[in-house]
Amino acid sequence: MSTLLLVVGLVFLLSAILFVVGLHQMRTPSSARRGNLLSAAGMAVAIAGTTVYAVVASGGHAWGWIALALGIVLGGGFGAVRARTVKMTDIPQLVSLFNAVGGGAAAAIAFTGFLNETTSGRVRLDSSIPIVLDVIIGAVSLAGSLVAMGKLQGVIPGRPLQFPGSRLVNTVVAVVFVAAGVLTIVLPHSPVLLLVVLIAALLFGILMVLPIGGADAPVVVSLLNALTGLAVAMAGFVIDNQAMIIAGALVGSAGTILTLQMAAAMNRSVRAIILGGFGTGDAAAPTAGPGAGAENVRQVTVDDVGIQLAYAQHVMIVPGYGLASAQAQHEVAELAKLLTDHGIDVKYAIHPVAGRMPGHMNVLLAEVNVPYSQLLQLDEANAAFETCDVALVIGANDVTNPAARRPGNPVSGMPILNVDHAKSIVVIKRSMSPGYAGIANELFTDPKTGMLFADAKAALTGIITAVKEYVAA
Amino acid sequence: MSTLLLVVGLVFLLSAILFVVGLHQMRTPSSARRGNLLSAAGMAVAIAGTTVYAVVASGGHAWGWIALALGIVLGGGFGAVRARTVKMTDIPQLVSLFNAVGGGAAAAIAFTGFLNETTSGRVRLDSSIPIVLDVIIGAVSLAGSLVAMGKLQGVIPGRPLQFPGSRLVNTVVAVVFVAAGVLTIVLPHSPVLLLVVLIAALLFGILMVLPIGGADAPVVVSLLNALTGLAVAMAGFVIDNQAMIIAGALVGSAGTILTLQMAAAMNRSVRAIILGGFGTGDAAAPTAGPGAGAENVRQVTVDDVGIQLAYAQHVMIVPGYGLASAQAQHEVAELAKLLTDHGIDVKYAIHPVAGRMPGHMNVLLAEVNVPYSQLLQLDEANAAFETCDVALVIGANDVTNPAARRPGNPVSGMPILNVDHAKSIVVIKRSMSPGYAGIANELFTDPKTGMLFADAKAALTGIITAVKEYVAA
Amino acid sequence: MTATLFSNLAIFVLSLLVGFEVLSKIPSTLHTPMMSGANAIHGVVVAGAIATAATVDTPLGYVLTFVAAAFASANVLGGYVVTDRMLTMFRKPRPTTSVPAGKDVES
Amino acid sequence: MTATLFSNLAIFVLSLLVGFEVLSKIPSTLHTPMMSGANAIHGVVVAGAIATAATVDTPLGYVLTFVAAAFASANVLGGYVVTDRMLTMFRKPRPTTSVPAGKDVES
Ligand SMILES: NC(=O)c1ccc[n+]([C@@H]2O[C@H](COP(=O)([O-])OP(=O)(O)OC[C@H]3O[C@@H](n4cnc5c(N)ncnc54)[C@H](OP(=O)(O)O)[C@@H]3O)[C@@H](O)[C@H]2O)c1
Ligand SMILES: NC(=O)c1ccc[n+]([C@@H]2O[C@H](COP(=O)([O-])OP(=O)(O)OC[C@H]3O[C@@H](n4cnc5c(N)ncnc54)[C@H](OP(=O)(O)O)[C@@H]3O)[C@@H](O)[C@H]2O)c1
Repeated sequence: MSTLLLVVGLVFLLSAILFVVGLHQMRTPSSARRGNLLSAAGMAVAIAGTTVYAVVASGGHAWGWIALALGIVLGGGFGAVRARTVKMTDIPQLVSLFNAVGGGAAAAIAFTGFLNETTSGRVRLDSSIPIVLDVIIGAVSLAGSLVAMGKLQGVIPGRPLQFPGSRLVNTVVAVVFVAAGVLTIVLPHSPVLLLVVLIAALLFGILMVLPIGGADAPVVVSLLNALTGLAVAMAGFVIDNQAMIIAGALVGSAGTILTLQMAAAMNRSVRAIILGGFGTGDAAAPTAGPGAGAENVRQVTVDDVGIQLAYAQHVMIVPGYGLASAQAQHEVAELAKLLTDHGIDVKYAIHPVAGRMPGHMNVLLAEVNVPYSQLLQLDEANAAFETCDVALVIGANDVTNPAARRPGNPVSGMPILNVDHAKSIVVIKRSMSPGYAGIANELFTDPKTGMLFADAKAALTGIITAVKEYVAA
Repeated sequence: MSTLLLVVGLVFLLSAILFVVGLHQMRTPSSARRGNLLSAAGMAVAIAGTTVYAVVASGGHAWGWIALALGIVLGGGFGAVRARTVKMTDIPQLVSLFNAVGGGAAAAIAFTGFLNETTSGRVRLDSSIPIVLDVIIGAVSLAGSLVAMGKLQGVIPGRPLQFPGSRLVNTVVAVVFVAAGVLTIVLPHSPVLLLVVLIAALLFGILMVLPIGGADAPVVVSLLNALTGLAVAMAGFVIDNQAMIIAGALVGSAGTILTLQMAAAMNRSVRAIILGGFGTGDAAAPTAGPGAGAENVRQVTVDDVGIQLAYAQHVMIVPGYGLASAQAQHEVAELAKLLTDHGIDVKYAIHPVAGRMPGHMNVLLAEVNVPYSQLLQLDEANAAFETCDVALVIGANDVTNPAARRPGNPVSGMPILNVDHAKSIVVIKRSMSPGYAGIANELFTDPKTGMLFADAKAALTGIITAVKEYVAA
Repeated sequence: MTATLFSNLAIFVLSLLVGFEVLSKIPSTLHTPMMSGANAIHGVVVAGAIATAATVDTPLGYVLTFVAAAFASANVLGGYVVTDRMLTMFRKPRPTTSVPAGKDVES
Repeated sequence: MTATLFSNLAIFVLSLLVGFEVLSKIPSTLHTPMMSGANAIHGVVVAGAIATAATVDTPLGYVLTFVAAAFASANVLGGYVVTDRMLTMFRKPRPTTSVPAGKDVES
C-alpha cells in the first residue's frame, strides 16, 4: 500500500512538472498553445493518479461514484459546450464563471471533509484550519466571480455600486466569518458554525466586487482566480492530495503575479481597484446621434479618407472596441494590405486595454493573420505617431482621449496612444457618443480630426473602394 | 521531538524562500548585491537550524565537534581571506576552487554516511543510491574544477590536452565507476568498493576537463558548479537534511540554465564544448544570426544593450543610412537624452559619407535638435573611440568597415570611423546583409561586437525601455 | 502526523515559489489566455471531488459530491477548451518579418 | 520510510523547477557574479558537515568530518564574500567623474 502511495506521489510530481513547463511555454505566443496542452496532460496524469488511489485505497459507496459520474458528465458537458460556442468577446465572462465554480467546488470539498469528521470533540487543527480557510476563500471566490461575470456581461451595471454605510456592512460581515471560523476551529465539531462561515464569506464576496467598476472587472477576475488556486491548495491539505496542493499553490502565486501585471497594463493599482472602482465620478449619460456636441466637428466622407490614405506615406491604424463589435477585422486587414501593396507603410497601434479584454485587439487581428511586425505596442506606437501622416482611428475612443493626461476624470493617468500627434487624424465611429469610460473625447473636435460617422464595417468597405480608385489612377 | 523536527523543517523553508528571493534579485544589477546578502541570510538560517537539530537530536562525541570547529576555522578563514585578497582578474579561478571543495565536502559527507552504516548486509537503497551518486558527482566536480582552475590560472596549458586513445581511457574509467557504483548498491556493505568509485570518478573528472580549451573553461566551471549543486542535494538525501536538498537542487537547475546562457553568449554549445573535450573533434558552433556569415556572430537583446549603456561612462553613437531609412532619429535623441540625464557622456560619431547624401546624418540629427557640441566629426570621433566604453552603431555599415584599411576591395582607402577601437560595440541592423558597398563587414564578427538584429526604430524603443528599467533602480 | 504536515507545507511553499518565478514579464497580449490557462489548472479540484466520492456515505455527502464534481468538471474541461480556443489565434510569425525587433521589444 | 522518501523527492523536484524558472534572461554582464552566487549557495553543504560531526565516533570519521567542514566552510564563506566583492562593481559612476573625462577626450 505505502508503495502505491509512493507511486501516486511520483505521478503527482510528474503532473507538477507538466504544469510548470506548460505555464512556462505559455509565456511566448508561438509556444503558448503547446504549453496549454502540456498543462492539460499534467491534469490528466493528476486525475488518473487520484482515481487509482481513491479506488484502491478507500473504495467508497456506489452512490458516491454515481453522484460523481453524474456531476462530471453534466458539469463537464456544460463547460466544454460553452467553451466551444462562446463569442470571443464574451470569454472574460466565461473564464469568470469557470473560476466561480472552481472556488465553489473547493468549498464543497472542504465542507464534505468537515462533515466526514467522526469526532464529537475538537477537530484536529491540521484539518480544521485548512477546512475553514478553504471554505472562506472558496466562497469569496465563488460569489465574487459571479458578480464580476454579471458586470462584464452587463447584467449587473458596470458602474461602481455603492450604498451608504457599505464600509460598515463589509466590516461586520468580515468580523462574522472570522469569528465563526475561529470558533469552528477551537470549539467541538459543529457543521452549523461552518455554515455560518460559508454564508458570511459568500456575502463578503458579493460586497467586495459590487463597488468595483466594470473596466476593472478583468483584473478582479484574475485576482479571484489566484484566490481559487489557494482554496484548491487548502482542499489539497484537507484530503492530503499533493497534486491539488501543488497546482493550487502554482495558480495562487502565478495568478497573483499575473494580476499585478494586468493592473499595471491598465495603469491601475490592485489596492486602488479593491478599495474602490474605476471612474469614481458616475458616467455622463451617453449622448446619441452625431448631433450632440457635433457643432465644431469636421465630418468627412469615405472618398475624403480614401484619397488621404492613397497619398500618405506612413499610416497608423488605431483599433478599438468598436472594431470588435462591428466585426470589421477582415476589412481592416484588407485595407492595410491594399495600402502596403502600394508602398505605403501601415502599422497598427495596439493599446493594452483597447477593447474589452487585455490583448483583445491582438486576438482580433491575429484572427486575420496580421503579421506581428505590424502591431506596435504602446511605446513603439507613440514614437511612430510623431512621423505618421494619417492616423485612422476605428472604433477606439478612451484609449485615445487626451483627457487622460489631465487629472480629475475617469481616464486620468491611463497611458494613452498619442493619436493627436499625428499629422492628420480620421475617426470612424457611429456617433459622438462616448466610450467605456463615458466621457467626451476632445480628439474628435481637434481641427486635425475628420469624423466619419458610420458603422466600422460599412465605412471600411467604402474606404477600400475609394482607395482602389485613387491608387489605380 | 517531532515538533522540533517540524520547527526545523519550517526554518529550512524560510531559508529556501530567502535563497530564491536572493537569486531573483541577483538578476538585476541594482538589486544584485542585496540579493546576495539575502541568500547569505538564508544560509545562516539553514545552518542555525541544522546545528540546533544536530545538537539536540544526536549529541555526538566531543572529537567530532572539535574536528568540525577546526575545519570551520581553517577552511572558513582560508576562504574569506582569499576572497578578499584575490585580484579581480583571478576571480574565476577562485570560484572554481570553491566549487571544487564544495564537491569534495559533499563526497566526504556521503562517504562518512556510508561508513556509519552499521549493517553488515545490503545497505538500504534509499540511502545507498544517493550515497553513490553523491560520491560520483562530488568527485567529478572536485577533480574537474581543480583542472579547470589550473587552466584558468595557466598552471595547466590552456590548449586542449589530448593523448592517443584518451577516448578509450575515458570509457574504461567511466565503466569502472558505474560498475563499482552498482556493486556498492547491490552487494553487502563494502567501503572498499565505494573507494574504487571515488577514485575512478576523480580520474574521470580530470580526463573530462583536460581536453577542453581554456577559452571554454568558464562555461565548464559553471557546469561543474551545477553538478556540485546536485551532489549537495544527494548529500541532503543521505543525511535527510531538507535545506541541503532544496539549495542543492536550486543550484543544480539554476546553474544549468546559467551555463546554457553563458555558452550562448559566447556563441558555443555546451554539447560541443564537452564532447569536443572528449575528442570527438571540436564541432563548429551553431549558427546564431540570420543571413550569411552569421556563424561567429554574437547576438544581443535590447536588455543586454540597455544594461551595457546604463552602466557605461562614455557612449558613442554611430548613425548610418539605416537610421535614416528607419526614421529613428527621434528615438536616438530620446535615448541620448535619457543617458545624458543620468550622467553618461554621449557623443555622435558623424562620418562624412554616412547615409546617402553628404551631411545626411547632420541634417537628420539637427531635425531633432541634437546640440552640435555632441556631433563629433571624423577625426575627433576617432580620438574619442579610444576611451569609449560602448560604441552604438545604428544602421551604419560601410563607414565602419575595417576592410577599408586594406587595399583591393570596394571601400579600400575610404577613411573610416575606428569603431573597432571602442571597448565594446553594439551594432543595430536588421540582418547580416551588406551596406551600399555590398561587402561583408568584419566588425560584425569582432568578439567585442554584439549584433542586435532589428529595425532601428523598434530596437531603439526597446533599448530606451530597458535603460529606463536599469537606471530607474 | 508532523511528517505529513511538513511534507505538505514544503510542497505548498515551494510550489508558491515556482509560481512566482514562472510568470515574469508576459506580453499583455497573453494576459487573458494566461489567466484562462491558470484558471484551467486549478480545475485540478476535480481530483478532490473524486477523492471525496470515495469517502461519502450520506445523502448530503452524495449531493455535495455531485455539486463538487459538476463544478470542478466545468472548470477543468471548459477551462482548457476555451484557453486552447483563444490560443489558436496565435500563429508563429513568419521569420521574414522583422520579428526579432518585436520579440526584443516585448520581452 | 516511503513517506520521508516521497517528501524529500517532492522537495527535490520542486526545487529543481524553481531553479529552472528563477534564472531566465540574465544580462551577460552578470553571468560571472551569478555563477559565484550560486556557488556560494551550495556551500550549504556545511550543514551536512555539522550533521555529520554529530554522528561520527571513529578517527577516520573525525578526519572526514574535518575535511568536510574545512572544504564546506571555504566554499560558503569564500563564496559569499567574493560574490559580494564582485557585485560592489555595479555602482553607477558619479556624473562628476565621467563628464570632465569626456571633455578631455574631445578637446
Ligand atoms: N481591454 C480591457 O481589458 C478592458 C476591459 C474592460 C474595460 N476596458 C475599457 O474599455 C475601454 C477601451 O477603450 P476603446 O477605445 O477600445 O473603446 P471605447 O473607449 O469603449 O470606445 C469604443 C467606441 O467604439 C464605437 N463603436 C461601437 N460600436 C461601433 C461600430 N459598430 N462601428 C464603429 N464604431 C463603433 C463607440 O462609439 P459609437 O457608439 O459612437 O460608435 C465607442 O465610442 C477603455 O476605457 C478600457 O479601460 C478595457
Ligand atoms: N553620404 C553620401 O553622400 C553617399 C552617397 C551615395 C552612397 N554612399 C555610400 O553609402 C554608404 C553609407 O554608409 P553607411 O554605413 O551609412 O550605410 P550603409 O553602409 O549603406 O549600411 C546601411 C546599413 O543599414 C542597415 N539598415 C537599413 N535599413 C535599416 C533599418 N530600417 N533598421 C536598421 N538597420 C537598417 C542595412 O543593413 P540591414 O539591411 O541588415 O538592416 C545596411 O547594412 C557608404 O558606402 C557610402 O559610400 C554615401
